[in-house]
Amino acid sequence: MKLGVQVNEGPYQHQASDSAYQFVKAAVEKGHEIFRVFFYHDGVNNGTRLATPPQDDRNVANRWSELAAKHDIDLVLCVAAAQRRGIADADEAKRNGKDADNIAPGFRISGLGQLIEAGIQCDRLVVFGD
Amino acid sequence: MKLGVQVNEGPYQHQASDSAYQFVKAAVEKGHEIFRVFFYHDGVNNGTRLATPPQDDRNVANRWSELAAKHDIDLVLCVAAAQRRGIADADEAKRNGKDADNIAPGFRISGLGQLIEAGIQCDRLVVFGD
Amino acid sequence: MPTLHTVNKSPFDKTSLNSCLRFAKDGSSILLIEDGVYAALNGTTFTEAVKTAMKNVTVYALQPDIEARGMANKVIDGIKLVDYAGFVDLVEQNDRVESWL
Amino acid sequence: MPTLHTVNKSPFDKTSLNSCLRFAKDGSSILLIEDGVYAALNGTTFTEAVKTAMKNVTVYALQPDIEARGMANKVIDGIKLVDYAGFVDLVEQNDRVESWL
Amino acid sequence: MSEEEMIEGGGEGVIKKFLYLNRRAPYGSIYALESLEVVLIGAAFEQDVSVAFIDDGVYQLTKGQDTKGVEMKNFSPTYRALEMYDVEKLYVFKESLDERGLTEDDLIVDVEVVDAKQMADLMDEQEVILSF
Amino acid sequence: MSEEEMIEGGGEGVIKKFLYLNRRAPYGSIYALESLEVVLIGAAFEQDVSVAFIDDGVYQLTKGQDTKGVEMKNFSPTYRALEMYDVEKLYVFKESLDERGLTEDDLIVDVEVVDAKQMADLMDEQEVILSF
Repeated sequence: MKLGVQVNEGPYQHQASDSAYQFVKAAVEKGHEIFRVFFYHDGVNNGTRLATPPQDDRNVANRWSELAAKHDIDLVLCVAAAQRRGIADADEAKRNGKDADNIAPGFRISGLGQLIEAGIQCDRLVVFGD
Repeated sequence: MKLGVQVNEGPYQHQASDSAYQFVKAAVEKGHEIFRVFFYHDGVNNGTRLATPPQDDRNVANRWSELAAKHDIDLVLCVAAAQRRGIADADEAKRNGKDADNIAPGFRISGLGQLIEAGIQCDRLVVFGD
Repeated sequence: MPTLHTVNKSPFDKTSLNSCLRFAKDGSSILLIEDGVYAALNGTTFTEAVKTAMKNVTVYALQPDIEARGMANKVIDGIKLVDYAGFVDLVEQNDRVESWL
Repeated sequence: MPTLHTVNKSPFDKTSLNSCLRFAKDGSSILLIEDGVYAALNGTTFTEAVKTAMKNVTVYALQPDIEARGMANKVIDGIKLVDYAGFVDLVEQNDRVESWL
Repeated sequence: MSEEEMIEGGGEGVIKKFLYLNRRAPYGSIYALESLEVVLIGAAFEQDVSVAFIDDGVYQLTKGQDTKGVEMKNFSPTYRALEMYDVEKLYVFKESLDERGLTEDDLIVDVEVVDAKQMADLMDEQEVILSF
Repeated sequence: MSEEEMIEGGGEGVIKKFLYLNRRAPYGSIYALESLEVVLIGAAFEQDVSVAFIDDGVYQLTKGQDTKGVEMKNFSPTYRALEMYDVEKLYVFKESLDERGLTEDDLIVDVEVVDAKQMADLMDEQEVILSF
């Protein structure tokens, strides 16, 4: 089964990103294909490399990056949502005249069309949010 | 009247930060003293300088920075919440081995004690959140 | 020792208005803000509960939030509209603020 | 054409479970996750509504979320517990997923 | 980089039934606005799109919204533009209107008002449901 | 920089009545955990602290929480440590327990179970109310 996942909330504040991560991990372990994880709304806040959570807690952003690296999963941050909330890659930072970027490894920034495409291409789309 | 304000949510996703800003602005215009605005939970996401919201929308982070500059308001991001969510100043970035920081002008990072202190020092503490 | 209670969620979506009404003492004030202003309207399934509460507490609604949502002509008679400056005044006039988030 | 509905909010806090129950067709499945699992418990003011719904729909609850909240011994008889792998299976077995956020 | 520059064809020829499910009021949170942004971008993909408004989602469509006081963008006129994007199937749940003391006359666009069974049928016809 | 390093005296001698108002379930959102963190830090300021649990907040105190499956930190044992920080006034709203089919025996710490009038009185005595 080819799966698309949408994540509407950032790390920690709500469980949505945790649930989505556990779902994606379980799906991969069962041999399903994760076509794309699309981060929308505050979900884009999952894609920062500047977080330093307490040692005794999970590292939500790192965990996504590691899962993506291990299983070649496409993690996409919505460009419009990311611009509103201050998540930028090097290109976006340059384009918008910012002196720094903060995107985490394994994430890329792209348009909402990538969400629609996931809906078209996937057998199922599952939405996680608040 | 000496006022403290707590903001529990980030920009855009919820109206909490907008409401808090309008409240603080109105209080200043009426001649009250804003002792401190304390950003907790996702509220720390108000303190990024990397946001580029659409031209036809308000710029929530900039607006806070400008208000702070104009009226010398103390904007404090909770250090623990900021570490979890990836908001860092130069010191925090260095301490945590990060290659960039993203804090906006006029904000500073400090401990939860600053919230308690606001409760002690202020005539009223008003909480905005989801 | 009056309290200012704020409610910022639609009563159709969350139960925070109900909780606030459970604990708001006679003589206290409730300020409806953000999506909480939907509780201030005529003709809804919450209108009666709010009118009943108004016998014991004073209910205010934030006018900018009412206007943003296009509800200016639907507000229950007796609910007082305030702007952000009026919000600040209410905070000053009461001894504490309790936010029902 | 069965649908898998997911509900992730406590019925005490938000009204999304009610909305889900309004539209879930006979033969569809509801998976309670996150704080939604509080709807899966015995002895609450929502127990009867959930039991009634179970006559027409199959109700599942996510075991890791039940355990996190210390509710393993309170689950209503007939509610099926699944882990994340079971969640994936439910997504596969149904034709679409409708998230009641 | 803007949304428009980023649209790429992703599955030419495939037409799926998409439902956008709106259950939140505008302004108190951004879900309504960002849902509308998906609908507009999604229109370029020429799918079979329906947009449903239930619960507080019906408040998104009310007339007379004036956001000057809250200094936010009033996006309600954009619902009127949906037709130009060939997004024409807007469904509103009657009970949600009734509970809120609203009627079709309070809404800024023409919609189809449906009952619970019709709405449940609509949901059950979909291949993709995006919830906001 | 950690929380502990950042505590400074801020108003020596002043003792105010602080109420921490907990109305949310644990794990579904972070409010419960971050509320507890404030209570612990706040204890160093030696104020007159009360902690109230109403609505879904009562779920924070339930026994038997096991977060291995969700891979989150189980912070419920920390409520037991509050006493060591001289945070001893924990109030639970009886109706909130009743509605959820819970009793005091389900809770991980000793609390005072109060009715609506007692809880309303408690709220009305406070000088600062922090809502989570």
